[in-house]
Amino acid sequence: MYTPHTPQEIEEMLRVIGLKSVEDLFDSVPQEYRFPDLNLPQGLTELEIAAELNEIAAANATSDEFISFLGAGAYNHYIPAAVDAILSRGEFYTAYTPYQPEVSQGTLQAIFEYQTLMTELTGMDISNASHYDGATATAEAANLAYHHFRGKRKKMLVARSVNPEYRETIRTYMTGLENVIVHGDEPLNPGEDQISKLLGMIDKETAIVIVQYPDFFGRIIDYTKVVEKAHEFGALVAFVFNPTALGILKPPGAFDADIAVGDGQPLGIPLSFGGPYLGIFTVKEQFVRKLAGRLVGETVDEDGKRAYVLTLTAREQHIRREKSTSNICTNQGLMALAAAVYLSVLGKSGFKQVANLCYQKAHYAAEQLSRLPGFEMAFPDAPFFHEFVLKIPMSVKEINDRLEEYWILGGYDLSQTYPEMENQMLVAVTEKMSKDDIDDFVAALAEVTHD
Amino acid sequence: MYTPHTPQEIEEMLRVIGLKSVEDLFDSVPQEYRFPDLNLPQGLTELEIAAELNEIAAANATSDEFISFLGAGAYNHYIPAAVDAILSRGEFYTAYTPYQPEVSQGTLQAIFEYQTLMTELTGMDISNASHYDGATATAEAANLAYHHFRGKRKKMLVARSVNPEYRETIRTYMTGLENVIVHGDEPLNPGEDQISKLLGMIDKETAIVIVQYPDFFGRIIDYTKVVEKAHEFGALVAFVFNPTALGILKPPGAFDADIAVGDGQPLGIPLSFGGPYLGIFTVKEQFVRKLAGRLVGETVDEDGKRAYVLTLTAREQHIRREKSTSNICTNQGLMALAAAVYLSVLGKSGFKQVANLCYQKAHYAAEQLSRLPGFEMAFPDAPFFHEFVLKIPMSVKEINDRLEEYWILGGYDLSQTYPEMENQMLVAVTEKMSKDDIDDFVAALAEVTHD
Amino acid sequence: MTEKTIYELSQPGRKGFTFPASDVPSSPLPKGFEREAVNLPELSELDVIRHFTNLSHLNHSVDGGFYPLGSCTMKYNPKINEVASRLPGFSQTHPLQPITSVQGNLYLMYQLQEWIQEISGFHKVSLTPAAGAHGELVGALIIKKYHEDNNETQRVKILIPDSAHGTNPATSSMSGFVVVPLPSDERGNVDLDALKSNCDETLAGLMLTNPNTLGLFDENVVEVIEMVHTAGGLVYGDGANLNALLGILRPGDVGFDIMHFNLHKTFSTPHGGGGPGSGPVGVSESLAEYLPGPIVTILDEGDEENPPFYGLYMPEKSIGRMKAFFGHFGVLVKAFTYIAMHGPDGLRDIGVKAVLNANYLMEKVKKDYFLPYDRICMHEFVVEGTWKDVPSVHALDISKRLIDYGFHPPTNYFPLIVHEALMVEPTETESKQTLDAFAAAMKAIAQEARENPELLTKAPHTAPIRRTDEVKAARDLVLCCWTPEIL
Amino acid sequence: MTEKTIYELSQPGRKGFTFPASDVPSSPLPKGFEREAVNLPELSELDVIRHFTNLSHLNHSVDGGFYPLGSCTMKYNPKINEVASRLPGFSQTHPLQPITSVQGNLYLMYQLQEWIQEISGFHKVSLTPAAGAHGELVGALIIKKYHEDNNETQRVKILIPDSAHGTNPATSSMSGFVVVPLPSDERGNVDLDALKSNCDETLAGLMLTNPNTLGLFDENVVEVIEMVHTAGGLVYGDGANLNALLGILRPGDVGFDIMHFNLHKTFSTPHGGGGPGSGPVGVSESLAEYLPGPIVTILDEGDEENPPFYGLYMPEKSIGRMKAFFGHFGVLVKAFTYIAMHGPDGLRDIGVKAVLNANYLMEKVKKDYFLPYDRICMHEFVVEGTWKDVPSVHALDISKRLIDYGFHPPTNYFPLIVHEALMVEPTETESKQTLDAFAAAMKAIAQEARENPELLTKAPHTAPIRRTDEVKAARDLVLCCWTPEIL
Repeated sequence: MYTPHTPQEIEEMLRVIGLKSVEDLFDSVPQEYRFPDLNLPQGLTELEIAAELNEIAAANATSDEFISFLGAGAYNHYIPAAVDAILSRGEFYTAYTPYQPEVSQGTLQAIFEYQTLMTELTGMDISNASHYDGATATAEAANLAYHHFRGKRKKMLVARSVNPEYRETIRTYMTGLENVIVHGDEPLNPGEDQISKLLGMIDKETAIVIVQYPDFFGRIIDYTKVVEKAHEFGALVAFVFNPTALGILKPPGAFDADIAVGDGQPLGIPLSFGGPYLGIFTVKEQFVRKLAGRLVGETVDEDGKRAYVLTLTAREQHIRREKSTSNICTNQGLMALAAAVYLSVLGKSGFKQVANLCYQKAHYAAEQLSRLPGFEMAFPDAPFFHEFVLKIPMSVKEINDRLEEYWILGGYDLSQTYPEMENQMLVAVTEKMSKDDIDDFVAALAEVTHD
Repeated sequence: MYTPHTPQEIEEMLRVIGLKSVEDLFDSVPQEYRFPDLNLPQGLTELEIAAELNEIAAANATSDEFISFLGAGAYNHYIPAAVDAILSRGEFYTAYTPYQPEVSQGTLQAIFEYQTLMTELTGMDISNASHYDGATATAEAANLAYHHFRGKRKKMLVARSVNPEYRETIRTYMTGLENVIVHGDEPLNPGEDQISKLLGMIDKETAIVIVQYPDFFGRIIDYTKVVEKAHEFGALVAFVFNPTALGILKPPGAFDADIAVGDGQPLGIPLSFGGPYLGIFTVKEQFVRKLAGRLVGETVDEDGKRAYVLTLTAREQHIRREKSTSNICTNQGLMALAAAVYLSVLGKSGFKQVANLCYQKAHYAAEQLSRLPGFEMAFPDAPFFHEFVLKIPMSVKEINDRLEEYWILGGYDLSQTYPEMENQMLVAVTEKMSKDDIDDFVAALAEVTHD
Repeated sequence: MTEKTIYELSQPGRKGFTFPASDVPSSPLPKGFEREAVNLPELSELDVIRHFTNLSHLNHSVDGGFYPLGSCTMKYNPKINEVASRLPGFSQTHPLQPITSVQGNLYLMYQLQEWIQEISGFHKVSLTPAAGAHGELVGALIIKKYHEDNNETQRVKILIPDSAHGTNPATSSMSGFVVVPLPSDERGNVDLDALKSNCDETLAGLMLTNPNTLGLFDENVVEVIEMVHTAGGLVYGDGANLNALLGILRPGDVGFDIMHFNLHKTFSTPHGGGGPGSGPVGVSESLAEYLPGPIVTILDEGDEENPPFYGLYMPEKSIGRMKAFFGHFGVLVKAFTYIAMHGPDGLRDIGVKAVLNANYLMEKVKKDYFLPYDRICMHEFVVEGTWKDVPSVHALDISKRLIDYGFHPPTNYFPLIVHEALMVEPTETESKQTLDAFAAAMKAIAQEARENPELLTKAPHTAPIRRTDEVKAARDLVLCCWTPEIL
Repeated sequence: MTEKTIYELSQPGRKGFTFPASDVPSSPLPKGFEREAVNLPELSELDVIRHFTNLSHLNHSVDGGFYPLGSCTMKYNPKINEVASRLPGFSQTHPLQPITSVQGNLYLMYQLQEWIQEISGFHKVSLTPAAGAHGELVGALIIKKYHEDNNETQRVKILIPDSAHGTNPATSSMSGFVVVPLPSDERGNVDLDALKSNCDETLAGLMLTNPNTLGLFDENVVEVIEMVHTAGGLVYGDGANLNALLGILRPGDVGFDIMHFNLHKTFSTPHGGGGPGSGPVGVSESLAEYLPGPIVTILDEGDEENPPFYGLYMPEKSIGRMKAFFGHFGVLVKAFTYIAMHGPDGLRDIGVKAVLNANYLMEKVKKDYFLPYDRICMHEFVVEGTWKDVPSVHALDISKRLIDYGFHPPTNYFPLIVHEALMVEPTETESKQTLDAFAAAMKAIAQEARENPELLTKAPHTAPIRRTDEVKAARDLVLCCWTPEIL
């Protein structure tokens, strides 16, 4: 299909090698297993696969056809056309990790700019060149804390209001480390408060406290006391943040967070059924030699001209091998580029505007929805960003099934991951939604719950 | 929207110019007409226009959703993904006519290659850098003939089987020239044959004979005698060709045509509701100084390195001004690039294959359709390429209206442009259609005519 | 840096693309029409992509740098335009589909017609012309047909100022007119005396570029048009320079009868390395029925529940078809997008900033280059590209030296009425920083011309190639990968 | 050639993008959480496009030229892949939509699971890992959990040949294992004696790269796996070099227990300048329930009228989630497209041609460069990048000089067991002409090394920059556009 060899060329090449047939190239492969018959459909031409892909894709419902109130870690934002215009340039997407700086300045400078943008966004000192996604970045934060304390502090405290899939990922990552305990995220007792609970658990065994901001329920919580107490006990604090929210909210750096991680998907990356997304990983300066993943640094070339290189590579696994603290060896290069282009296009004013629009529209939606009979806000006193929890008069699944007739994808069913939250829907609203869309949602909910 | 000026910059710029306000820049514009209020909707943001465009586009039925048997000058071929990957490169589409060869070698070499591909395709000696579309290329052929005879031969013979819109375009172009008569394309009398009719009309007043190959009805006609007789009387002959057909058919050059023109849309250019397409214009060597439009030639730079330039520019309107024979000053650059990439990707074997598939599937369709009760081939003895005329038992409009329920766009209603061809449908079949699609069409026609 | 041609890269037997095998019974090919496979190159997809990617790197482009090519309006082409025209709902529609199935397309075209009418002040617009020159031809043919219909076939004379675009004379003669050039006066306006002496019963019309190719707005435009009208002639406006007038002046308001619009200049559709353009034409009410078609119209106004129903018509006295189908629809989609995003305020902002940029740059450049018409310009300006004290240096040398500074050269040697002309059009999308950098380069070059003129006369030094032998190109005519022996 | 940074290009007050004004009543922002606008650059869309377009020109890429970076499988990325993943039906789906509304996505993932299982010979595949190293981590954690479930917690030792990929040791220690390196024998195979001596009750497993990083197929692979299994260990296969085995050998057939697959190498999804990758993991039947999830399964087989109904499940003893959601879906779409287009014959063709190209190139290069393991290689080979008679020249100098010839350098200094290693992987999509040109450059460089070593040691001469000061980069740590003062 994409092999260019003509029969004549194959002959010539075999003659140079000194073999009679291409089969002879594989003499070292055990004969009984050599050249298996693969039970796969015969290859399709481009015309055929294009038609088939169209058919498969058409079997999905999309956020362009439906009004979608799903968030819970992935958000339906508008992506300026300029972003994909850059991402679809072969010079970027068909290059590899910039090992050779002389012919990789494009990628290197773009990532350097990404790092700068991330530090500005988060108020942190240092950003790496990115991780796989928000969940793995969060797990790497726990990993960093483990190694920071040379394995001596085994307790990782995680708030229950951290994205459940992130918490699962932390647990998976921690299984490789000896006797690490991940907790703090058990269901709250009636009347118990998350912050108080965490405060009560922080001690000198605690390596890190991980909180989310805004939290998984969309709430904007002041973690000042958590940070203070953690630091008092020498523990680290990681914020899991939503990058759009930082357009209008005080950043993790301002809370004196040690680590701030998040998923960069809202920064110009399509929903794409969950990936590829972008793991943002930023730290205070003191952890620069401890964070995993690539770092791009500025230097000069032999003529003294400004140039960029991968730096502090001595931390990485191909040099340190078994002594390195993480095995990550790529970053999420193209996605980091997407975020850099997105933030550059929106700029200072555009980014503030999108954050504010999300906030305003979500608040309008909350206001309208909570007026419906049988509906109420689960956390009526908590400030929130662009997502909020709605208590509804029947199961979320049932409501969502009915909403499909209205070309609406309802919010996330919290009972899937929080058994204690039956009949509670996590509703996300972005700048893509108009007042009419929200009003339609309200009207549809009124209808389906009235029946 | 896309103006980068900050208020401060505007101040600084005005100060340099020595004006107080931007309004002062327009003092030479008559005051009573200056700064009109435009009654237009307020500007939309990118987010809004993107949504609106999606809505507008959704109000159309597309050849992806429907099986379409429309051709008649525009064809639904598969376009390899590689074509748009190249066309969407800013270096190509945001450049202009390559006036400065030192910084335009990309465009220049691509057009040079396009010219080469067109001469190979047509069997002609010379191709220009392209015209607007097939219709204007055909009109420029008549224009060339007029000037070739220094205006002394006024008769332009055009076969009725040339695309009706092309014939109209020729007539429009010829209104600027003194006393030119365009004819030959009147309806045929019963029993009259197009070739014989043309042969009877060629005389020493004839500047050019224009025929189509395959003709508008899809027929493959041997124009040998027309060419012979025309040349006998010193007249020129132009072939209007379909480029896909030349993948398997003897080219215009082999018929000793003087000019071969056609629309390059089938070569990797989307249907796009009729444009932009590509006017292919090729000639025998002797007309090289007479053809309109750009030409790219090979030369060397000061270091002796191969280089490409626009050449024979002395023919063009910006130098010859009123003495030039055409006012065309651009070519259809990006579309010529599309054709060059398309033919390069398909290559020798792929292009033959697509032509053959069109031919085979059209013949299968004709075979099946003509078996339907009340249906018959209008020209049962004529060989055809990928389009054919079907006589049907009711009006084409009526049938096509009913076919929409089957997600089928029926063939072209010939009565729209050939009043003598009531109840005759021009059916086009391309490689994109499967046997199943054709069978569905046959079955649908059987149903709708059975009712 | 020399890139092989696709034929030099070709290898016999290599296949880059395959179609599905035929799924229908085989039919024999027609006898007597057989041909060998066309001699196309044999390449892999990688060969093709690498070849054209590398070729693309040899181009200067707006996406890569400043492109101050006078009269070409090389403004930024917003990326949303590209998304717009590629929406399958647009790109996958056949031009002969039943109009019921393409109401989206027709709505878009109708709106665009209405908007261009409103922006330009003309009564009716046809979107069919394929490019500016094509629109010009429409204009000239309308003038011709109009006079014929009025039995004034003696009107054979078209006046064209010496500051007009180069296509105007060619268009006129293509339409069977006699061309009479009009001189400019010392302010760059049409010389009124010369005009007056040509206002007789043989006058068919005037083709006026305003702002003209000096970048100057004709201060007597109302009077000029009045004179032509009084003499029974029509005034054609060359819309190539419309960018300067957006929201500033509607040409229809001051009496122009006909005008074409370059969507690829004014309305940001990309130039594509020389096309596709798009050149809709607007006319005054009395000429509306002469327009080429088809034109989109409302067949049924609709009501509160139903949108209007759109269709196509051919004007009654139409000069006829100018091409197949309905114009460059894909280009129209981009222009629609651009106008919709700008609205009235955004459009005026374009005009204002285009003129601001030109005047700012002119002010800086004129310190080192002679500006023959020193007054406020519109969207572009023209300076002389030579100095008396350095006679060996020409406009072309300055242009080529600009390439070394990373800029595309201005238009050279046009308009003809300026000695060694350099015609600079910055457009509104360029920033002050870019203009400053260009002005600094121009200043540096002026100094280099005195200190080391070879830097200019041998330039460019850093481009993919050096200057080309254009005489050889025209003499040894090699127009395809192999020169046919007959040449 | 130095391109300013986006912050250097920024101008206070410039706006490149605007959102619609709010259409809802205003709510006050929460007290105590206010911030100033983030200090982002202020640029026009043109600024941004021009900046990143110009940056792109500073990159070498597969689309621009040969990229023989060993072990990275820089093959051509078909353009249809890019179209595929951008179809709105894929790109606009939210991962938490009801499964009824994403049956297309689930079908595609299910097929891809099945196909990778069939291609590799493993029983069950999970698509969730985000990259090769991420898949490796999955493998190591599965080994750990498997032994724990069998109450064999004393199995703490992972054997890693010295010809393995660099990530393997890091992965093992991240998973809490003790790493024991295994030497290679003189043919580049795993040293069987060394292996045997480590086959004890503390053995958790072996991480075997086969073909290894010398590009050699381990001739004793069946015996090696047998020995590990007998000792109670599991064998992890590093799938980074799977390209050489497509249609040639199914690793599952020879007894590998676990393997990850780099879709961005073997299955042509682009590398993206360092990601996103995708690293699905396959396992043998006994390990199927340890896989990370979610995994796609058929919930209802369907019948003649109804297609199967797909859903997601978490394996019973799963090591857990490795990331949010279901893997790099957009990348999976590309791999699906690629496999569907190739079928069994096309896949074998990839393996055959990858190996043919490597051997052909090795044969040509070894005339001038010492080849330490001189036997038929698989998809890549490793030569020494130095000569005794020119001690001043190192592998790095040869690499940098190749840049002047238009080629990306091979992998340098890896594997560690070859002195001054140059690791060359041509991939199957490169033509003989390209291999010949590369071999000619290598030959020319070998000659230059003798005649004018400075050409090498000072290389590159034609790249956008010269060699960089990496010591300064690490010492003066500047990791963002301005160095925080605290550093």
